[in-house]
Amino acid sequence: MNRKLKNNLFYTSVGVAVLVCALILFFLFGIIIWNGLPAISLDFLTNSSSDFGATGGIVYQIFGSILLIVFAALICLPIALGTAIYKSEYLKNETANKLINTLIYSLNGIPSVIFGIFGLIFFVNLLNMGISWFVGSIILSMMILPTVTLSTYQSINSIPTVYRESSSALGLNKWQVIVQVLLPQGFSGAITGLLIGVARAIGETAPIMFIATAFSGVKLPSSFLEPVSTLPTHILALAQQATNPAALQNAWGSSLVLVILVIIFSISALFIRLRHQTISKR
Amino acid sequence: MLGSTSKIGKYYVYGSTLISAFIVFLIFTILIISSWDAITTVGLDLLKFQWNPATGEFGIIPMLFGTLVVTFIALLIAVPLGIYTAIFTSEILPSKYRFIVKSLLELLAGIPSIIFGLIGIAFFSIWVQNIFDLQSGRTIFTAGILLSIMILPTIITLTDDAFHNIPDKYRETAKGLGLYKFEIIKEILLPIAKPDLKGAILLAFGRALGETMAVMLVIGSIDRIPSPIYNWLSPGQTITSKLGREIAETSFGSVHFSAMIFMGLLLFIIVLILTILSQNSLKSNRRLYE
Amino acid sequence: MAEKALKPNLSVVGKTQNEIIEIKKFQVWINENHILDNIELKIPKNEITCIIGPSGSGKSTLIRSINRINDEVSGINTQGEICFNGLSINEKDVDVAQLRSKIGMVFQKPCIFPKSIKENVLFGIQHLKKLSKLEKLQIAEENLKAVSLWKEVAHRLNDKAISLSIGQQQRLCIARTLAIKPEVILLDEPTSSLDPVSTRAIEDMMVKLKEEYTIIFVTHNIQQAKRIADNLVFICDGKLIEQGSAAKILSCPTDPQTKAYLRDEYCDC
Amino acid sequence: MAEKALKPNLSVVGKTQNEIIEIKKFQVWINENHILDNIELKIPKNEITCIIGPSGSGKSTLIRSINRINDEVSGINTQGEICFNGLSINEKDVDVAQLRSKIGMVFQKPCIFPKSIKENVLFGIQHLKKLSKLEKLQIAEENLKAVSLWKEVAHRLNDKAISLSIGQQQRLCIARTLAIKPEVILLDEPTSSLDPVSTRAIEDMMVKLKEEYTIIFVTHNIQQAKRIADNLVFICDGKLIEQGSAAKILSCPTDPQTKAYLRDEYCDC
Amino acid sequence: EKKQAINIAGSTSVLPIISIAAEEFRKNNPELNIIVNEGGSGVGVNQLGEGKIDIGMVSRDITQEEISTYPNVTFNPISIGKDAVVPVISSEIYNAGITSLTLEEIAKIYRGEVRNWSELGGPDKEILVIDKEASRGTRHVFMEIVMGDKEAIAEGADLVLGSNNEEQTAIVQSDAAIGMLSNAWLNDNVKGLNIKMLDGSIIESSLKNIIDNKFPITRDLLIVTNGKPAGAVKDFIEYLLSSEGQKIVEEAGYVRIN
Ligand SMILES: Nc1ncnc2c1ncn2[C@@H]1O[C@H](COP(=O)(O)OP(=O)(O)OP(=O)(O)O)[C@@H](O)[C@H]1O
Ligand SMILES: Nc1ncnc2c1ncn2[C@@H]1O[C@H](COP(=O)(O)OP(=O)(O)OP(=O)(O)O)[C@@H](O)[C@H]1O
Ligand SMILES: [Mg+2]
Ligand SMILES: [Mg+2]
Repeated sequence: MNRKLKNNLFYTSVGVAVLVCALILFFLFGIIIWNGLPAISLDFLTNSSSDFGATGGIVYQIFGSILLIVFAALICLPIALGTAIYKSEYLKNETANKLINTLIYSLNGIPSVIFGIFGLIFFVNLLNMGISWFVGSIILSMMILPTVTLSTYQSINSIPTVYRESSSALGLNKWQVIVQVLLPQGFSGAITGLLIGVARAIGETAPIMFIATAFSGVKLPSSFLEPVSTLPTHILALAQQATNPAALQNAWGSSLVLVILVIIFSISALFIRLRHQTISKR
Repeated sequence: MLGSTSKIGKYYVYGSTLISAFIVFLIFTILIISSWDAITTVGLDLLKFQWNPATGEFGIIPMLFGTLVVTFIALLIAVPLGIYTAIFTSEILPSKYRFIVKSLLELLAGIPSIIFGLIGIAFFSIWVQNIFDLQSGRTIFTAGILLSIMILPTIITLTDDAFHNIPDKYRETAKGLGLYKFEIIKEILLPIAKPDLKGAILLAFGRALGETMAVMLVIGSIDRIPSPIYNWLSPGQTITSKLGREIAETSFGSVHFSAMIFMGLLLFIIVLILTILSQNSLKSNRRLYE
Repeated sequence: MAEKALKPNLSVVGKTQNEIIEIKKFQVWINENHILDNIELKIPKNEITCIIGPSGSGKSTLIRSINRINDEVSGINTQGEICFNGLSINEKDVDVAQLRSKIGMVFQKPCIFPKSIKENVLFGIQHLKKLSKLEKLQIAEENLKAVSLWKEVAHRLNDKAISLSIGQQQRLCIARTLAIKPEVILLDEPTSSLDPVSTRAIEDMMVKLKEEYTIIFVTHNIQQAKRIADNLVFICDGKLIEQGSAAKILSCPTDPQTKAYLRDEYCDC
Repeated sequence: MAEKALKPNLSVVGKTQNEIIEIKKFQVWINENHILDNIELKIPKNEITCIIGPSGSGKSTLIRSINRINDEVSGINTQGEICFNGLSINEKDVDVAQLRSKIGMVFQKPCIFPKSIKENVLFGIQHLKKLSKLEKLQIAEENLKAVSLWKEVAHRLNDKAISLSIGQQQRLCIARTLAIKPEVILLDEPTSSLDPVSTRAIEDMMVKLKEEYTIIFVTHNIQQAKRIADNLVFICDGKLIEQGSAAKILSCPTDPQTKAYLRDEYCDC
Repeated sequence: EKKQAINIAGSTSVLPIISIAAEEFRKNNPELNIIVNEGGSGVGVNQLGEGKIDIGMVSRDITQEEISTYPNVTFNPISIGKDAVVPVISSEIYNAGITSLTLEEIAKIYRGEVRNWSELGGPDKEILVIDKEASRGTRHVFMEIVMGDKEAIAEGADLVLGSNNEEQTAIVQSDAAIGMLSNAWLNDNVKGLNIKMLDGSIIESSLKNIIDNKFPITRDLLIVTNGKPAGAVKDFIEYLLSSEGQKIVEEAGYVRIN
């Protein structure tokens, strides 16, 4: 009976935790939608911004944000997958494993503003690449690298040994085992990591505002070495400096659009994950 | 031909790992070079309590203190909340809803930190101000709460994955022995998932340490250790909020700039030390389940 | 029909006519597949009931239903009733954990926990009662001896159980279930990975145990059924084909399907 | 000593004296535990060699060494040599993937991939050669028939393989290994979860297959060994106790340990 | 073919003016591209020094250090407008009767010597003293005039904030706050204090007083070029200083020069 009571208590506390999370979720989204929705219109989504954000729309900001993040994901994914596979399948040495862990976690602990400064010193000043969206993508990919790597590693590493043994007994070489058996499974983890990473990176201002973005005056970039406008830097500028209430309203509208972008990413990832076959746990 | 794909694959994973490692070393090197000025000219005076660039005082202790306290509060709230919620999504919720609920919660991670900051100012700081009857709700505590919400999705989703990766046979077998769900979770799932949980918490810790915009807007930005020291309902400063507020205005190459970078380096080192300390539980390279 | 076959047999054996488990019109679907079709079955107390049948016929599904382990399989749908000591187990308010501690189960694939050998044996029981250190050791020894694993592991009780061979793991799983002292023990091919000596030891133990427990034993080894079964249940393709006293069915099965299935084994001996 | 016992026997059987696998002074330690001790063994081509022995004696460890699956077990240490077609397999420059495609293996615990039934059968072979769609279907059918699973799954080849019962899974695993057409097939208790009918079908197939393949078969079922083995190897506690013609060992084992082990089974039949 | 472009970056407080002006200017010069970015005064000076931009926006003085870092660059600051920094208080305090203070009284509050509004004849409420980031141009002028040193430390500060919007929000949220704001951000909830001069006269923080240079706390909004501007850059700066450009300055809430 005592055990049963404990069990019920446990269920209750789980319920409370879920309730709190749900409340937080709905509260935050409620506020963003409540404040942002009035600003949204077709014009807002298809026009360029003018009058310090008070009129016009945010089409180039949306484009810039997507461009930055898509390239960041493209740059990050292969490196993260490779590192995760190495860590899970090739690395035997305990010391080396610790070293890699340390590297990955400490990369994760670098504040985003430091990434910005690093980008400024290294890419813009040392390599003289100028203010360019591509540098921004590189910096963002560095930022999300640890999350994606660890999440991929976790799901590859949790595949039971029998699967590796069974497939190598069928004559698959190590790389085929990785591609055929481990990667499909690790894929789901990579998506999770990428999603958290991308969701984080798309809203970042500090790392890109010195090296990759412009507030106004840019449209679609025609090369890798031009700045773009992005949603978070736009929001930041408006929220900090706009006196016009219309501009502040548009800042909320931009936030809503940013969140919707993340939602779209999540939903597509959801479909990828649902379609994806994972090793059953039966 | 078979051999060659294996070889290319091997080069690829070695290469990726080298790139990852190189990135960290590169950043580390740049941080050290950029903060060298401060280390040599200010030296031990960095460990003082006064920060005033005009008079050449660069004491970082208040910022360090704020960073640690804010992160502590954030973890204190987010870790239990996140783990309990992850238990719900992976162990209690029917699996067909799991992805949906999980994806919903992951959306929390998609709220940009500047928005968190604005909401923090408009609501959380007002609540704190009213509940505790303070002069101002921009406090260390408020920043901690805000930060806990920001790291919540990381903890939830990684913990959920860790639980989900545990084969069902453990649950079935434990059930077959007449255990209640909470016993199964406590005795089987948590121990098995522990290395991954530590990893998730460490990741969240890193994110909490490095979060800039939201914290900057709600913490009050006073370079001061609260008095008494446990009065976390007073404004303070974290390293990141300091960086966020000041770095763009400093002139590169100055001692001021260098001292700022030194604080970034310090965060890096804190995470480094913590990772090394928790290494013993992170060596999950050994696979648990046969 | 099935009941008729069972009852006379029971009275012949001279046991009380006490059915501990009664399965009534039980049906199972998984994702539209009809896995079990209209099962009617009574399990007498303190006897060994063997369930035999071809691979994939639904044996595991049936016994997994008896302690409601199947509950959480996705896409599962059941109909009918299973009674334990006269009470339906499918009611909402049944405490499943308690039910399962009374109806212990050994699974087809051995699954040991990432803990030491000793902790694995004690895993279930120590949640049911408080145990002193001495009692723990006693229980571990007693049950490991019962599955004849004691000699092999006595010197390394605190080693990780994962390092045992598969057969050793399987015996460990049996010991773990015995330790919780359930009323009914469900065993799903518990000796599939065991050598004859250990198999025999387990069989002997089962025969001893039926004084106190009721045993339901899934096996594909008809030799084994012959050695230990009091009652036999033959399942084929989700249907209960024949049930009754083991002696009777093995010597003269009435159903042609049973005959065909048993013949193949018998011509061998 | 072991060699002496083997050679005369081989000539008696009248086969060419062609040993496809030769194990010389082979030892295995895992984390300081001495698992296999000084194994000397020759496996003749185109015959079935059964390995028997109590649970935990090291049978799996031995056959897992033959195709180097054990390589990546942590803490393992080996000594001695295993030769396949006269070449040592433990050399650094051996292409293990190729080796394993020549020495196929079926594991003790069935492990199927999260793919369809058909994809599971083709999983190995399609990496070794390019197959047309028709060939794929042919190979799947042929090998599923060989393990007598075709009838049960023919209508749902594209279903997830995970939904099969354990016995079905085990047969699927055998089919998958047959599909790669190795020279040697290692089977680790492949029929442990099978009913007698499917077991018999597999055994028949093994006997047929030995025309083309060399088969090493670990079993704890002495009946089974009796039915199919040409040669028998008895392992106990990591040591090779006796080896030789199956007929000879089963009828008059020389070693007292073997006698004791076999007796228990024999008194039953 | 690449379009001609002017790159501008730097202080966020000058950003709105330049951004809108660039937009207007391009209407008459569509072939010219003007890329404007934020980043802060430091970024403005550095990127100008590195030659990455043509115009830097700066809301503080250029330091000696910066000048010596870039010996090849002649920093040429140009004022494009004026900004009055007004001490502001919560409307509750204003309505309770405190409508003007002397500079010395304000200094005492910031030095932490006066901690309660009652000491100044107001309600019995502790003062929430809101300071600004040390590097902000707004603070430099404010401290210069009020405390006599542009980098003076405000011992009494309870909060340090950055942008005008942040400061404005904080003052609205409190009922006992004092802070400093550009006059563009004043409204009913955020009242500008009138300054009581030493001779007893009271100077309102009205636009007229600021234009007439009567209000004591003002600063220049600066842009910086490397040497004398030329070409398109020169045209743009001329536009900024023209009456059209000055109208934009006014619309952004600042004060036109001359
Ligand atoms: N990874 C390991 N670490 C430590 N000991 C191990 C490990 N793997 C196997 N052993 C031990 O080696 C011995 C032989 O194991 P193996 O699996 O080869 O036995 P087996 O003959 O196949 O038994 P079974 O018939 O039960 O499968 C056992 O005593 C086992 O406990
Ligand atoms: N989750 C599932 N989804 C779909 N079909 C399933 C599922 N589980 C079992 N089945 C099917 O139900 C049938 C009965 O399965 P069950 O595991 O009960 O067989 P079994 O008699 O225990 O066989 P074995 O002796 O091989 O273990 C099989 O045909 C199997 O394919
Ligand atoms: Mg079964
Ligand atoms: Mg084995």
